[in-house]
Amino acid sequence: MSAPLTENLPYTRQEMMAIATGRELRDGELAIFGVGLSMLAGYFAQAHHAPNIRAMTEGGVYGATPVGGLPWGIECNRISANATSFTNALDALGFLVASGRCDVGIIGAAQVDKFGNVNTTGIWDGEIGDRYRLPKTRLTGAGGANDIACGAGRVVIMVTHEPKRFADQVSYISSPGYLDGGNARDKFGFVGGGPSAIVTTLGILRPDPVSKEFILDAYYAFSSVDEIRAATGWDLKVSPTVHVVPEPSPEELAALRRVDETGALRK
Amino acid sequence: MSAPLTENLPYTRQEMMAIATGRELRDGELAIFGVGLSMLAGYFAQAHHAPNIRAMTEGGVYGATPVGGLPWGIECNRISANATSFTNALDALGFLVASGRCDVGIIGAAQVDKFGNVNTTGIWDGEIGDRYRLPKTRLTGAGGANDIACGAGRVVIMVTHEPKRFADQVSYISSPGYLDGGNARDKFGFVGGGPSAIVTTLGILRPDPVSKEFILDAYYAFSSVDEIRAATGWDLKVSPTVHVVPEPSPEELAALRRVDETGALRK
Amino acid sequence: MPANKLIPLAEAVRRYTRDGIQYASGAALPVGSDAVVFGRELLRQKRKNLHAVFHCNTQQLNLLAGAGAVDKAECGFSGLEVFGFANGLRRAVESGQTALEDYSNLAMALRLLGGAMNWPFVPATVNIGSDIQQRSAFAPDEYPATRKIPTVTDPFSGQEIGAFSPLKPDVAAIHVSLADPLGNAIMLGTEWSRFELSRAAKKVILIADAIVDTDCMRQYPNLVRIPDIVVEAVVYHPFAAWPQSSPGFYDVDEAHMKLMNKALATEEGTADYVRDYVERYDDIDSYLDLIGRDNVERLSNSATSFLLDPYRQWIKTPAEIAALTAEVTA
Amino acid sequence: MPANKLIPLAEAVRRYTRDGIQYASGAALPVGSDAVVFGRELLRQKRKNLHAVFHCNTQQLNLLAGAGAVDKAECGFSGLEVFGFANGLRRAVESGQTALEDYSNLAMALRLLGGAMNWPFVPATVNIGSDIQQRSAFAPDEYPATRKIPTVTDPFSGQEIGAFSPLKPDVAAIHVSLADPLGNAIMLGTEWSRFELSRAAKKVILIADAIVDTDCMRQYPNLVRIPDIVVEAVVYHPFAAWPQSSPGFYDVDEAHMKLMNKALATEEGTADYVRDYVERYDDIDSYLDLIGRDNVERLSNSATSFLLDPYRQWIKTPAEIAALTAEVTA
Repeated sequence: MSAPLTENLPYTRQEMMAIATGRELRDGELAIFGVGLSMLAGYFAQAHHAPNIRAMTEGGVYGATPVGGLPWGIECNRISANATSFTNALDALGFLVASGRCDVGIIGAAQVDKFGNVNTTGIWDGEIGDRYRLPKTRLTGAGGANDIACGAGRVVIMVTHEPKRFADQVSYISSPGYLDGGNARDKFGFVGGGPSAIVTTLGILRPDPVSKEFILDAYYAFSSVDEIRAATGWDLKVSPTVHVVPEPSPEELAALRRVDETGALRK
Repeated sequence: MSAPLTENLPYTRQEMMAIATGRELRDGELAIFGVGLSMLAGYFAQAHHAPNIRAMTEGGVYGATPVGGLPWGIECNRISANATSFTNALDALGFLVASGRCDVGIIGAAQVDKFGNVNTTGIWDGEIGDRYRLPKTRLTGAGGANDIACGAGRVVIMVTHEPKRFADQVSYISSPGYLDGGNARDKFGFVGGGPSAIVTTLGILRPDPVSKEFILDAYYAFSSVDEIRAATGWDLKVSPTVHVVPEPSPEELAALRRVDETGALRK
Repeated sequence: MPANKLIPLAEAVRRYTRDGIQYASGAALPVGSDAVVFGRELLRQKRKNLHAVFHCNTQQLNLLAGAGAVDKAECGFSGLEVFGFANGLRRAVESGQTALEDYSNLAMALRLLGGAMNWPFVPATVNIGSDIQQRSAFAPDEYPATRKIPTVTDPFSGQEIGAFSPLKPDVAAIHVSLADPLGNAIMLGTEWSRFELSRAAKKVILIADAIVDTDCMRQYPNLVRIPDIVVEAVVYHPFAAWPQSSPGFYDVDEAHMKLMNKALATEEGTADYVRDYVERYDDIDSYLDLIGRDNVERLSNSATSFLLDPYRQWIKTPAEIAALTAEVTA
Repeated sequence: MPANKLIPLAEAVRRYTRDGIQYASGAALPVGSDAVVFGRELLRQKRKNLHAVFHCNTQQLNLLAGAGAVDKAECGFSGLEVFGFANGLRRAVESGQTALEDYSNLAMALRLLGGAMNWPFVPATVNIGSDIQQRSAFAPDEYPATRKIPTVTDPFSGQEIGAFSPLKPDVAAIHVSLADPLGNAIMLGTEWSRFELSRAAKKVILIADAIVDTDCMRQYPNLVRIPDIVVEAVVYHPFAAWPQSSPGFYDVDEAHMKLMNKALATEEGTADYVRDYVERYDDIDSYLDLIGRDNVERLSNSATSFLLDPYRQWIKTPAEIAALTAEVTA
């Protein structure tokens, strides 16, 4: 994790990212959160502006809110302690997510490309090529993110904004965004709508409605269009309506920090 | 139900049928019983010679033995009262039966034919014909018997021996036996072996190993080859080794009557 | 979606059902858990032309079909187990009033699984090769039927198997033992296919024999197989499955099972039954009076009663439930 | 199949595992329930060339792969959640020691479902269109891979979707919270895919944190998602998932999770870890000593402890369990 570069501000870049992500969620939605930061972003939304959000994890843990700080995993006792229902993976990822019932999912990325495709599988030196050779660095694989990317109504991708993470084309598509753009998803009949936003430590990217290429929609009070373009590995287009994201309100920060009890986002 | 015609014997025809059926089950087998007589036959086997039989119902009721008499259904409180596990239909009929894991199933029949195909769907006046017309008498449908007939290692069919029930060809195949005989099942890839016996109120029929036509294997102390042939709607062949089924032993009768607490088989 | 979803039975039927909908019962086979009382209310409100999806027939489908409210039905088993043939359904099928499409019991569960998964089809290794595949009551002129359980080629082996069509009923009324006001539910006894149905149906209404505090669900989260996030409404109704049984609560009412099925064998008997047992109560109290208070007590004295013991401390009183219900409907 | 199936851990590994088998762990994700202790015993008995089927990676796979015992692995998620990358598995994959075939988490659950159903294939509406479909570590020369997730044509719509290959592991060691001596089991916390796995695997061994009387199962039959009829053997082992967590019993041991994963990052560290934490105990008592009795007490003081309360009255003492185990192994 990058050290906070916002010493003069009352919040960290990661907190801004979590709050911006949380703002993407609406009250009453069925929402699935991954482990780590995306879970904090999701439960922040529930704590702040979406009290009736129906939060779930891919383990089939329902009705829970974390206790004692950021859970180590989506089945950690910190989230199992006050659940109203435990089922299983088929239920959560199949019946509720791949089916198209889930409104929104939050996923992370090691690498993302201009069509919102996500790589969490490995880093290769250059292209993989025709033979599937070993990765230089093996990552965690798709987990449930592929299922969320295929099935959820929309997907919010959270990622630290660094050039190496923003590639023109990911070396391995672990979780599909818009593939090679336009209507490419149609060929596979995905019931989910694809990524609606990439929320980063520097700003928010959203897809062009037709080409599905991600363009810069907004930056933060502490970032700028130029900084973001420099930190993006493709020639990032900028929306004509590009704007500053409102800073976290005191209420938002307070809610987030209640959820992030152990301060994971402030480290 | 036919009235017992064995007044001079210490058991009824239905009791003989249930005991003969129970003798088809071996200790330790995973066995599924339908409702009614087949359940009594199965639990008789458990009570008498197969204490470690792993009995299940298609509702996913495991580890239970009926209390208070013949259960009204496979989910009746009489069988739910002492179960060690309740799951569901997908588990019982899918994971355990259609998968091929279940060693043996006992099913009933309104009508059975010479290849062991079972009709429990309806009675038509003559053939149905090319159009699916309404049955004269609508019966209960296949229930789980089709799944058992397709998937169980072997199937024992229990049926009252009457000419109208033993047809050259059933009007509707609700649960497949050997279809039109020989290797006809292979075409459908059924993992189950098909019916190994038809146990009736008059005797026991078993399939010819090659043609799969059911032939008379044994009769009871109170019945005869001629009586059985007369009660069969096709020209029933008789095994060269046809023999008398041993009468119920006192231990068998006692065990059966403990299971059949309310005397359903004696009515 | 409000936090408290308790509404009266009549309101649930009024709000969530219409003529002609695909209506599913969430039941545990013909003798066990089923919200038979929901079917009574459908008749009280004159719902008709229903397309009934019942994993198995129950007294509810028997009654609805016998009373002429069902145009189409899909079932795995259409009898009443040891209680015999289902006379109301049988009469409706034999007269042509109800077109009954046959599947096996596993097939119905798999079709609900497929609906819950939103699969385009479900692999079928059963029902193939029999007349269940060849004959379709919904397309009687097709023989052999090609669209009911078509074949699909396994891409690994090249072998052909069958393909079931998934089910996604418009509304499911699912009988459960215990529900909290949020819509978390516990079933005692076999689930049959209620887990899959609760995810396959477009709208889910729970009919619970008892209402418990949400603390009960937090103590037993692994028992909560239907979580509130998939539930629209919760209806409290004791003896909701009567004359069928509900493990932990009450046994099957053998006499009424027989009386009811006998009545449904004829049009006249059905009209009498509707007059006497569908229209002749106004609320839960008069419904229990109709069953007979002695009878209620006798049936409640079940060999399965101990199954309910761990949860009794959280069961809400009728007064508490009435107050909660008033909150929602206010 | 004997009624009482309690055997010691070492005996279970000796009797049911061989080099080269397809071995599945029954776990609840990387931080939760998993019989990590079964993996330790596999190493103690020098099992190798394993084909590991792990719905998700856990510290067990991390250890087995890091120690060089795994030739092939299939996984949905190969990290350790907030504990980061799984260094042992990662090192084995990057060196080519372990071929790791990637799927998504739903895919793994569906493949177990397909194995349990004995389907030839499972419909796939996820994983298609991504490199999970196009790239195969088990057939690296095929690009795009055609046999990993081939396409299948939906006979209803004519559209193409994908097809997953079913999984039927040779042996599954499934971690459960409570088991009785017959092999009936209760899981507290998410099942993840243990229900499906218990039916897909050819042989199932339960590893239970506590042993209870069968009366517990009769009181809570709806919690018994793994019935004795599918189980070969029951192993009692407290802290079986350590350093992972077991809801109701103990929290994740954060310090050891980190220590272990750090050790597995190098060959030397792994050798040290095996020496110190795999080979350095002889029985349950010395295993708990190794964890540290204070640590055991601290981890047992979990916010989830109340989840175990309803079942405590049926939990058998170590002495009772030893007597029952002696019965079987005598």
